[in-house]
Parts: sequence; structure tokens; C-alpha cells
Amino acid sequence: MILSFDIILLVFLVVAAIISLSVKDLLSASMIFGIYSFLICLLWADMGAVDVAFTEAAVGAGVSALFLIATVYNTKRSSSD
Amino acid sequence: MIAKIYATIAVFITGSLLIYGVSDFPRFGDARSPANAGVEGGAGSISEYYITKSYADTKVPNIVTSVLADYRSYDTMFETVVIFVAGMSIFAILRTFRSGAPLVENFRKDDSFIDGDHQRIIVGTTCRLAVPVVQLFALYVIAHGHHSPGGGFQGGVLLGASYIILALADDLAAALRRLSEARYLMLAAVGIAIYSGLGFLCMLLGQNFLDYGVLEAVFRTDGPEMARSHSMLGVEIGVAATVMAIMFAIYANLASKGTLKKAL
Amino acid sequence: MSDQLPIIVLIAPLFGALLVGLWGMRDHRACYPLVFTALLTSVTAAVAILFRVVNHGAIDYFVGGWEKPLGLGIQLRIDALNAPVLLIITVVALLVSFFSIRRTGEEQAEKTPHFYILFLLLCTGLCGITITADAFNLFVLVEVSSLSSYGLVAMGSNKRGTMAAFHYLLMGTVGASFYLIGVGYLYLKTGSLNMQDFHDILRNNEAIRDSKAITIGFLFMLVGIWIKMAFFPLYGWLPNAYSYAPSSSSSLLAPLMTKVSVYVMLRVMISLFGLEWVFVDLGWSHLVVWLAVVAILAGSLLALGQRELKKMLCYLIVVEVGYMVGGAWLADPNLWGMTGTIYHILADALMTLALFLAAGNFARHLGAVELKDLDGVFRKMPLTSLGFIVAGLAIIGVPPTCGFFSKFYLIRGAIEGDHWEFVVALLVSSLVSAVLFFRIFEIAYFGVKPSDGHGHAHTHEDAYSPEPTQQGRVGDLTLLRREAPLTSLVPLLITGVLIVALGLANGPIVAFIRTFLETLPHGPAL
Amino acid sequence: MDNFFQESIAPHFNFWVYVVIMMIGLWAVIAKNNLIKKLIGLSIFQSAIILLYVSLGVKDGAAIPILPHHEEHADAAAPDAGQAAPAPDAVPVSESHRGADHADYAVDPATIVNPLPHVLMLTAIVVGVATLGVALALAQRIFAEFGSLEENELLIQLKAEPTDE
Repeated sequence: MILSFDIILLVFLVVAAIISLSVKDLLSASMIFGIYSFLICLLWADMGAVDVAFTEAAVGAGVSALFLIATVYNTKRSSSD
Repeated sequence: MIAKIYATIAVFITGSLLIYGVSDFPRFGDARSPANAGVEGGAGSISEYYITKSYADTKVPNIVTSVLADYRSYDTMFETVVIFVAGMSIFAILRTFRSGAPLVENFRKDDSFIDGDHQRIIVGTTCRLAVPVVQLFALYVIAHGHHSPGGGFQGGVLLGASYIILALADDLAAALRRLSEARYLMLAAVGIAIYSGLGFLCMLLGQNFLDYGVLEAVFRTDGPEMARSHSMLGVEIGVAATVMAIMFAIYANLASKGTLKKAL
Repeated sequence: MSDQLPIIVLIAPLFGALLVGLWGMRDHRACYPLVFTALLTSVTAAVAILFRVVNHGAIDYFVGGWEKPLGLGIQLRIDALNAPVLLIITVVALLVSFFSIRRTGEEQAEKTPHFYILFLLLCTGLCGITITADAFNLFVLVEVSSLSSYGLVAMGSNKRGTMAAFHYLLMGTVGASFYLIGVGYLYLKTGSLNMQDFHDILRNNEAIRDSKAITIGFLFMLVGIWIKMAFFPLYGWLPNAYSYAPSSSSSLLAPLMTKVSVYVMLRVMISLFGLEWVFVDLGWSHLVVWLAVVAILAGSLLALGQRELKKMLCYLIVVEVGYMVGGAWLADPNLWGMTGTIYHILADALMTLALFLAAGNFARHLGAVELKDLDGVFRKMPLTSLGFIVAGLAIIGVPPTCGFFSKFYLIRGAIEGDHWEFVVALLVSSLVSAVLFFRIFEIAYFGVKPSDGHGHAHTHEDAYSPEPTQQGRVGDLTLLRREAPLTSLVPLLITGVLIVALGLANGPIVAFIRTFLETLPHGPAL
Repeated sequence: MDNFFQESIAPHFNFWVYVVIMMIGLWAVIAKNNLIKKLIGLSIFQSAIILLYVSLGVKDGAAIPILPHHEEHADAAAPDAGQAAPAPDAVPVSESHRGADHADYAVDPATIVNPLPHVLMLTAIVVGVATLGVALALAQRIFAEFGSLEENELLIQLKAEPTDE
């Protein structure tokens, strides 16, 4: 549990969340959401929660980003806000 | 525009209430906080019991797996039921058996580089090489969940992901040839049947539901602890089967808009 | 095997769903027998549990055999509060399963096994919520039942149903997450997830009892449950979700989902925190009763303004939820308000079931969606209309039915707790529901007056595609006996009988509830 | 201002950030116009709750919740053969515990992270993905029927048609 590493990750996390919600193109929003999931997976690993980190990496970053991209692929890519 | 005003008001109220609560929290990382070391007046700290006695009870070094699959296995069973319900809901909502939902042209027309032939060769071969390795690692993750981070869910997702890689490399039909719709729906039900069947078996042998200690007669182990360890592995296998089937089912339905014909 | 009853109530629908998944997929005819046997087993087990609780008091069941220390494994606990609720859930599920046999054009036939899987897993989730005594397990089961209800709502061919399901999903997930935040705050201050253990810690520790985090945790749990319950300011999702869902889904969801959330609020107030803490230390009861009054009045007025039958019934649900929340928070000296609420959970489940079954029959066999489509329905579907009348009178609160007695106890509690605004709200909403139902009876009996609209009932071939009528259009007022088929009529009539029976048997039921409430320390006066 | 930072923000830094992330998610769920953006906001909202649970189980200098696997016949002298828990900077389990007889492997609870929140959060992550899957299926169906995923356009279409359909 390295406090400085933890604080850096948290700052990146907040930045990734804001960017993922504000970017107009849905495909890049999904990918930045994937980055968000990887950052939070790093955070869990740093906090000692290794099982949660593994699940977050596999389920959060891997599969949910994929579902988002599959849906954006089948609907519209640009969003109004 | 009104939605933004509502949102800011709601967020402001909720945020200030949450922060008002946070001011009362124990210090971050404090080993003697109530959650970590319990409070007098109650039944004693549960997490300290897990840390000190879970190895004696279940012979499983990974405390999270032992709590997940044995102490609170009722929770995990319903977690698997949540995934099964998600798969069934998606099937009920999206799956169409007619020629396909009204095909609204999506944006595939304007960037056609995805279907170039060279893409097929590079991605195809790398995926075909990666799939067996991913599956082998997934089986290791399930089996080795007792000693290292991992277990039913993570292994199941990796197995499902290996089929998804296959679908991305060739096309959905190739993956469906290996894991057809009837088979993955049946596999999902079989997974939960393994889990709750094991629990029901404990009931038949006289103990409460999901009380694995009594299964030492079935597994012929020399003590209830090893029986717990083996039945935890059995439960993890059940969870992995359901998660694998449903993750692939969700991908297949989402990518092909429920027609299971042409996909991503 | 008899002390395994709590788990049998839960395992029967779960195994039924798995069998439907394994066997029903291949042979759709096998679906309904499996569903019926599963639900019958859980009804008998629920009856057996009720008798055991009446005779021997509360049942404790430790899943996985982990008893000492408390909270190590997951504990199930059935006492006088949840035994009747468990029985009502299984009985309502069995009745709706009759109704769902003839699912006409609303859903494609290929999805029958999936409908029944979601149906059974919703029942598993609701039964699990009712019997669990572990705060986090309650969240997992809320998610099981919510996800299956999203699937059931969005399943029909009505495209508005999909939109309603999406908003229902968003609000339902935010509600469940608020509940999870509450559990997190409580776990953080006490280190325990078991309800009994948490209650003991709260009672023994003065410092924890009035700490800020516990109060905020309780507030967020409450708001989360209120969202799942569609309590007034947070009810936005309910009217669309239940009126655009296929009729077999809405007649399962409407009577159960909100009532089980009311039960969860009661369980959190009574077992987790204790009424002493909630009424005395916290002191929000006046504010919440005023919120309930606003809920009742607004719900009634909105119901008056509706043109669609099912939309009107949905706003009546919002009114009933206002009754129950208001009753629970009256904090009157000898807890008549709480008695009224617990009794009203049972009564309202049956009343809402009868109304939605009748509305479902009207929609299926007459294509009647709006109020003016019900002209002359007494002659066309006399038995269904009989069920609708009984349910309508129960909602208004006419004596023999259970609706009257629940209002009676609520008003008595309100008077003793001197919440006169609640008494006024109850009477006003009874008047409004009287206006609502007699307006319908008038249309249904005398038919639409030729002056307003030429009595043309535009049938909805695409939405509900009722069977082709034998002669001519439905519009002409010739005597046309087109009663609903037996399978969708029998549950309605049984529910009507149960409504009256519950009303007549209110003495022993209330006595049983009172013995449970007596044991609770809850306020300065008692 | 400085002691305010030391006294109330520094010790609860993780909890302040969890509130910030949760409010970003909640704001997006309500304010965003596009349905997919609402779902991304919902997922961020749920991951913030996971941050709350995991960070309440953290202990300073604690090892990961996997007990170093000792052989049945572990003699006290032999150092652990590489099986030591690979915690980033965890204090290696001190020798005194190695000496405990291997029947009940006495571990000081303060040196190992609280495992219970991890179990709960495995469930929460899986529930989050299940909800996301169902929501995306609904979004695709809405797009197929209404032709758009923007909240304002959908409301216009819903109001336009008579309610009989």
C-alpha cells in the first residue's frame, strides 16, 4: 500500500472518468472507459485486493468495454453530448 | 437543460451528505478500525476470525476464495444466478428469430478498412494462436483459485473471452459452430445445477444447505476440512461454466443485434 | 427434513428454473408443468413455515452450518413479520402462473421458456429477500429480482415497454447502489453484516448509536429502498414500466415488487436499527409522515387524470405505497400504524393482483387499453368485471374486504399518534378512489354515452391482437358474450375470494402481528 | 487551511475521492443526454462504491489476504520457498509466526488485509457487468425501434404518437 502510488492513481482515475464522459465520440468514450477500468484494477492491486483486481481486469476492463464497443458498433457512433 | 439543473442539485445534496458521513470515518488504513478489528458488544470481529481460522476450517490458503465459496457461498450462488438472469433477460429482450430487427444502417459504410483482407490474416492467426493459451490459463485460474488470486468468475470470464476472441478473429458463425446457442444455454443451466446440486447434496446428507463438511463421505477425505476444500473446487467449476456460457451469450447477442447471424 | 423448510421455499423455484432451462428449452410444452410443481412446492413449504412460526416462534437457519460467531455465515430468519409476506409472494406467483398460460401475441412463442425462467427466478429473489437476515445478501437478492423484472418488463412487443424498462433499470440500479452505500457505512462503523449482530452492537455502544456515519447510512438505505418502492418523489419509473409491460409480467410485478420493498423497509427499521432508535433517537417520523401525505394526495390526483386503465392502476400503487410508508412511520404509542402497514402489505398485494389480472383480461380479449374502451364490458365479460368490482371496492375500503380493515388500523394508529394530516389524506384518497372506480363502473355498466365519442373501440390488432371476434366489430353494442378463457379467469376469481377472506379473517391475523410487535421496545409511551 | 488538510482530508483521502467519483457518475446518469453515456456514468457510479468498500478494509503495511502456503511438515528453520505472498511492500511474515506449530497457523490479523470487503466486491463487480449487459441490450432494442439514442429525440417521438400503439 504505497500512499504516493495510490494518490497518483486516484488522480488519474478522476481524470479518466471526466474525459470518458465528456468526449463526443462514443467509441473513444468506451475505450477511455476501458482505461478507467484498468486504472481502477491497478488501484485494487495496490490496495492489496488481488482477487478484486483480477476480476476487475477480466470483467471490468475486458468484457464490459467490449460490450460497449459492440453496442456502439451496432448503433450510432456520434453522441450529441 | 433542466436535466442538468436537476443533476447538479441532486449531486450537491448527495455529495454533501456523503462527505458529512465521511468526516466520521476511521483513519484510512487503520488496522484497529471497527471493520478490521471489530467492536466490543457484538459477536466479535468476523474478519479476524476469517484471517486466523479460515485455514484451519477449510485448508485453503486464499482466504478470499474460502470466504467466497464456503462461509458466504449462499451469496456466491445468487451471484451466479444474477449472471444467469442477465443472460436470460438479454435473450428475452434482444433475440429475434425473424429475418432480423429493422436494419438501421450503422456507420460501417464509411470506414471500410476493417474488412480489408490483410486484417483477416494478421488478426486471424494471432487469435488462433492466442485462444488455446487463454483457455489453458483460464483452467489454471479456476483450478488454482485456492492458492493464488483467481477462481470461478475470473476463469469463467477468460474462457468466455477465448470464444469471443474466436468470434472476433473469424466471424460469429465460427464461434457458434464450436459453442452453439443450444449448448451454451444448457451449459449455463448446468453450471448453476452443479452449484446448487452440491448444496442440495449436503441437505440430503442431513446438514444444512451448502454445509460441505458432511461431504467427507462422498469425497472420502480424512476430515471435513479437506471435504470443504474439494467441494469449493466443485463449486468454482460450476460458477466457471455458467459465467463462460453467459459471457459468450451476451457478446453473441449484443454483437449481432440478436440475430446471431452477421456480427462485429 | 422439516427444519430445512426455509431453504425449500427458495430452492424449489430455483431448481424449477434450472429444469425449465435444461428441459423446457427443448420441449416448450414441458415448461408449464415444471413451473406449476415448483411453485406448488414453495406454496406448501410457505404454509408449513407459517404454521411453525405461529406455533413455535421464529425459525433461525444458518446456511453452510456456520453458527458461532453470529455473522460468520449467512443466517436466514423467519419470524411473524416475514412468514405471512412469504406466503403471499408464493400464492400470488402461483395465481399469476395460471394467468400466464395463454400468453397470446404479446410475446413470441419461442421465448416461453425464457419467460418462465425469469418468472421463477423473480420468485426466488423475492422469497430470498423476505427470509434473509444478512444485509449484503439482501442486496444480491434485490439485484436478482430487479434484473429479472427488467427482462420481464422489456419482453413484450410494445416498443414503449423497452423505453420504460431502460428508465426502470437506471433508477432501480441507482436505488440498489444507494442501499449498498448504506450497508457500507454500517459495516464500516460496526464490522458486522448480520442484522441481529448489528442490532446488538448498536444497543450496546452509545458512541456508535449517535455517530454521523450510522445516521447517513440509514438515510441512504432508506432512500435506496424508497426508490425501489416508488415512494412519491422517486416514483418516475413505475407508471410506464408496469403499464407498457406485457400483461402477464405486469400482473406479477405490480403486486409483489413494491410490497416486498415495503417489507425490506420494515425489516431495516425493526430488526436492523430497532424502532427505539428510529422513532426516538432519529426523530424524522413527522417529516416522513408528511411526505407520505403528499404521496397519497399527489398519487390520487394523478390517478384521476389518467385515460389509460393500467396507468391509473399504477398511480393507485403509488398511493398504496404512501399508505404503507406513512403507517410505518406514525410512531404511535401502541404501534397500530405499524400493524396497519404489515396487514396492508398482504391486503394490497391481493388487491393489486386482482386489478392487474382484470386489466390484463380486458386488454387481451377486448383490446381495451383506455377507460372509454370498457363500454358495456359488464355484459361482455361479466365474471372478469365481477373480479374487478370486488378489487375496486377493496381499494375504496368497503367493509367486508381487506382494504377496509387496513385503512381502519392505519386511521386508528394515526389518531393515537395524533397525525391528523394522515387521517385526512386517507379519507380524501378513499373518496378519490371511489370516484375513480364508480366512473369506470358507470362506463362499464351503462356503456359510453353516445354523446361523447361514437363508442368506437379501436382495437389494437398489432399491440395485443385479441382473437378475431366471432361476429362484426367490437364497437356495435350487440350482446356479445366473450368471456376470458378459464385459465385467465380462475386466478382472478380466486383472488377476489381471497380478498374477502383476508378481510373477514383480519382478527386472528392482526392478533398474530400484534404479538410480534409487542415484543419490540419502540418508544417512550408503551 | 493546513491543519484542515492534515486533520480531515489526508487521513480520509481515499474516501473523499470515492465521493468525487460517485458524484461524477451520478451527475452523468441524470444529466447526460445520450443513453450510452448514461450507462458509462452508471458503471462509474458503481465502481465508486467498490472503491469505498475496498478502501475500508486496507491496513497499513498489510499483506494480501493469501496465507503463505506452508508445507504440512514445515520445519521452523526452512525459509518459505518463494511462496511468500508477493505483496508490493508487505512486511514479510515475521519469523515468530514461522515457529508456531503447523496445526493452527497463528497469524496476526493486523498484518493481513481484511478479506471480507473483497468478497463483497467480487459480487458487486459481477452484478455491475450483468446490469450493463442488460442495459446495452435495451439500448440496442431502443435504437432498432426508435432510430436514435438521444433522450430528447426519444421523448419527442414518444409524445408524437397517440398512446394507443
